[in-house]
Amino acid sequence: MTEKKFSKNELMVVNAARLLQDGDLVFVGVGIPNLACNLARRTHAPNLTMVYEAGVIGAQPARLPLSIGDPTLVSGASGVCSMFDIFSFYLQRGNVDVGFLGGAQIDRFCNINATVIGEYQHPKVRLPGSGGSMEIAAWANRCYIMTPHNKRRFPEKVEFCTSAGFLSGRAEREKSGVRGKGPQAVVTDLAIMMPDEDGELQVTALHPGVELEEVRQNTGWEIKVAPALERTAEPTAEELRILHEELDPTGIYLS
Amino acid sequence: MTEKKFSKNELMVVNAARLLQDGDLVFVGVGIPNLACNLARRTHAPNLTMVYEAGVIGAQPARLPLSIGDPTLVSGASGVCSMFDIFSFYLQRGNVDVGFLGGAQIDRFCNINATVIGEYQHPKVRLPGSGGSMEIAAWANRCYIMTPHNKRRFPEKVEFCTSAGFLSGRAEREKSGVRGKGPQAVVTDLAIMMPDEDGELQVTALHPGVELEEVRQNTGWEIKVAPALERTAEPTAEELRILHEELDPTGIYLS
Amino acid sequence: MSKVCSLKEAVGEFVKDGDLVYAAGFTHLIPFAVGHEIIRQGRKDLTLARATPDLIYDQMVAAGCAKKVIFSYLGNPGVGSLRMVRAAIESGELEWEEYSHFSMISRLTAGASGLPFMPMNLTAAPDLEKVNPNFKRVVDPFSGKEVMVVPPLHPDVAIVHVQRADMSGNAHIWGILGEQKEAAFAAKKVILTAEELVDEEVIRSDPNRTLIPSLIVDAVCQVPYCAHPSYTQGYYDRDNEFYLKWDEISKTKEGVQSWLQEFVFDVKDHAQYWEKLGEETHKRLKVKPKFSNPINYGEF
Amino acid sequence: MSKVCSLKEAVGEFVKDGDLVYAAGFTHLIPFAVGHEIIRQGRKDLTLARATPDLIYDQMVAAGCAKKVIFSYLGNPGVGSLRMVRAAIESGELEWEEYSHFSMISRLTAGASGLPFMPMNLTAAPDLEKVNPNFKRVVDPFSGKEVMVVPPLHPDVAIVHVQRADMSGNAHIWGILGEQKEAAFAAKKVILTAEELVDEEVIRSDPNRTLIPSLIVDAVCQVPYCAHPSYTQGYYDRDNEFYLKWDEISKTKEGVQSWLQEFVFDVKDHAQYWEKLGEETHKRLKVKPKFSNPINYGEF
Repeated sequence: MTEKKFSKNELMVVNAARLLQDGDLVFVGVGIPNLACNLARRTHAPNLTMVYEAGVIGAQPARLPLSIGDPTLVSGASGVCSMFDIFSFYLQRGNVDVGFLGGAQIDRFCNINATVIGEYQHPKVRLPGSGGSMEIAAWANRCYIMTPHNKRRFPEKVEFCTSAGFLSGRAEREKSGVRGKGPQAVVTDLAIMMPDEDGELQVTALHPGVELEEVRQNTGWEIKVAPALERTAEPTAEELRILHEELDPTGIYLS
Repeated sequence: MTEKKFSKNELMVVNAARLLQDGDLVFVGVGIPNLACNLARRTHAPNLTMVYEAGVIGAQPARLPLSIGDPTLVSGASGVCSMFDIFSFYLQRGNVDVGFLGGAQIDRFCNINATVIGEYQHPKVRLPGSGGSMEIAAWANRCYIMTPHNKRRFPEKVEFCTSAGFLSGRAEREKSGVRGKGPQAVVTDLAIMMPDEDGELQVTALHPGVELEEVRQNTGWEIKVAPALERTAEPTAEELRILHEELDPTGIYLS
Repeated sequence: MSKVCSLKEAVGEFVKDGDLVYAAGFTHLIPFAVGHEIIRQGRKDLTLARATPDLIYDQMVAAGCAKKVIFSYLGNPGVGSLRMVRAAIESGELEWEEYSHFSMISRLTAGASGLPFMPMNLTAAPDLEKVNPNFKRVVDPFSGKEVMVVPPLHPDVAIVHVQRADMSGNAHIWGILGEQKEAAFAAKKVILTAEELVDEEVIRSDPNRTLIPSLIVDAVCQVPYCAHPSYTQGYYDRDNEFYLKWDEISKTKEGVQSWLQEFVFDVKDHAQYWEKLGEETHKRLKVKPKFSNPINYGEF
Repeated sequence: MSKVCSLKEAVGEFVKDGDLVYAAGFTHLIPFAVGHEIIRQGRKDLTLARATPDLIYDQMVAAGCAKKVIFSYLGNPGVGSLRMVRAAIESGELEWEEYSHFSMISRLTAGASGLPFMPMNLTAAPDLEKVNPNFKRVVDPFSGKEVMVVPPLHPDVAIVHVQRADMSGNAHIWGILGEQKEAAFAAKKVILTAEELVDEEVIRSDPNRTLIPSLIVDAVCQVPYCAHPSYTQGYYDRDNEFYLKWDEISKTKEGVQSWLQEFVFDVKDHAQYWEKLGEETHKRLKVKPKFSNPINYGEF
């Protein structure tokens, strides 16, 4: 593996942030998705609104939130509602532009397993489970997945489908009638992968200093490569300054 | 018609109040049901809780409320919730002990018409309609009906069943599976009528100075009479004092 | 992002002939000023939905704005009949679609939730279900028993009056909440009127009080006394005298027409309408303040 | 009518072996003190339901109170795995029933509403529906399309922690509301714990803030710092250090047992537990006040 100038999380956060649009309403979790949203708000997307599954709307965290229900999300927020309301009036109604997803396994068609390794009734590894991801993956207009890149995380097919990507292909998801357009990109520490017209992931961009071969070695199937393979721009000094000085000064997520 | 010592509304309010129990949670409308509840609270039922369909819980009106959403119901109340919550979490859930009902027509089996006189699509008289009464009649544990007594109001069968009494008889209501026990009594300015084991109304008590014949003449069918026909106690001086001095000093409902 | 504009602009841009309009507010916060502006702008063929049409729709129907009403209680609250709507229905000039309060609110809740229907338990009352095909039955797969279901209601525009809002449309509402939130989330467009426009910091000082988020708001208009003759909790009282007076005015079409001429067509906006009501009325509807105990959110 | 009693009395009277318990609170207001009292009183065979079992159920499972868990996210929020529950599931010692957040909350909402089911739109995720028979399908009679439905959840007892309540159980809650209201209305019994018991007038000064009505409350217990290591908005901060520390403690059963011995069995109540945490922790979790702008209800 070649020597890297940037940390895995720096690359994931910066590149995920760049995928967010000004004005997006983002259903966000804590950790690196939260960093990506706050970075986007401080750079190209000042009108991005952060919504948390705990029922917080328009959070303006004064410190780095350490849990999905951190009190800093509430003080100074523009609104707070019940969990039922956030899932029904916001997410199910179609008011959420972007959802962030993660999981132990992401497969060739962006399906996610966050539930179990091994047999469901006799799990080898019992994972946390869906939380809100089953609904987010189905009903948010766009979804992004952030995850470190290795074979274990990218099997050809997930052992348990906790939240729907494109199932066996884009046609099957469309047939299902769910309102959301599904995963738009998977941002890893090596590359950005996007679903093609069939919903199958293909490498569309490599991060600085990453070779395609490295991505192939760390993906559990014969990964497709986009005809015009791009290279992501290096994190800028300003992006890194905001991350390290403003958003995560103690290096909780970026150390 | 014999000379009366008490007004129609005095008789209805006082006798309805006496039917309420301490601790009852009452789903109450404005007008004379509101007076009956407040009279009961000031006499034998200090722990009676008043809930209004507008979403007000534990109202302590400082003045006589003149509409179902009067601001005096809110200031000093113990709680306010949405209309959806009051109908689902309180009424449909089974948390309401008593509901008050009224209407243009009440029939032999306590079914109520508050919707239309004549054909529904080409109404002779278009009445206000259900409001909350369709649900109150079905889901409150007990219901009471207050209405002036005359033939027009008491037909043998309602032209439109806005809210369910006992339908064609108690058996049919029970078969329907609705949770509430239905109407318990009809309090008029002449008498109190209660459903028998078949759900058919029978006169159980006459107000002071009222003859049975008068009730018969003012009821649209051959009204049954309870084996032990009683006579209601006269409104007491204290009941009348509370009504006229505390609850309706300007005589809006009791003039 | 500011969505502030005049009520005239908001109605001009967001209320079209033929729209399904839901003017929210159960007795409380009824946006009369918006109804009057819609009348002034001469909108036609509207479908007017409200649990309680109240005087606002009686006036709009009398002014010829409506082809249909959707309601669950058709009365002059605390007074009696809603004469104009009633007469139009009895004479066959006006279409109507009828619900009970809970089934009406359930339609909004389904709409606000993005659901194809909301279930409610059976009520054993047979006739409303017979005359309105929007009541259907579904079998509960767990118990095998039937429930009633109603479809979502998605107004083209919802009109919501609030005590205070910021320029982007985040709104605090207190007192009776009625169906304000459900109507706003169910609708395609939302016109928000507010007694006061406040700094965003006032809203953010109490996020639990925010019932309507800017996300779903299209226009924000500052309209003091917007709800008269209805009321705004803490700001002015309900004008019960007017509700009684309307019962007299609306006994004849002429009475209503001359009232509309004087109080709607001959005034340029709601400020002038309020002025016209006069000192005595202003004094009569004034409210002594009574404040809530503040709460501590903590500096997190 | 006062329902005030000690937490010991409340748990003694309202939590029975074999009960389905729902300790409400999504990250916020988690009633740890009640979990600890249940452990001290040695309850057995409980079914523990929570969207996020969190450390409170990790501790109760480790203490042997549970035969089953019902959940929608089985993690140590912001840290990682919930080791005790996870180990008990992997070893086959603990039964479980699993949902997504929205289907879990929908079960409570159906229970709170007296409905036989709540509908939710399809999610296209096939597997959870396959392993949990409480997900069923119903055809929408309006569109002919399918929706998913879940049955009501009716806990034997719901435990709800709040900022302030009066002696009869009317409670004000602010900050994250989670599923507090739905859990309380869905349950057969409700134990309410409050940071502060306040005069009824404080509650009545802001009725819109009342999330839980006395009507459904069976016991009211004043338990300051009840939610530690979770938090209470405006009263004390979340003890994130402890959430991290628990990840270490719970690496071994012995670690957990000795923690339980020291912080649950060897203390007589939550006051002693809080005292035992020590000055440094108290100082670290202290919160600077930040008050809401009061609102005017008006003297009506």
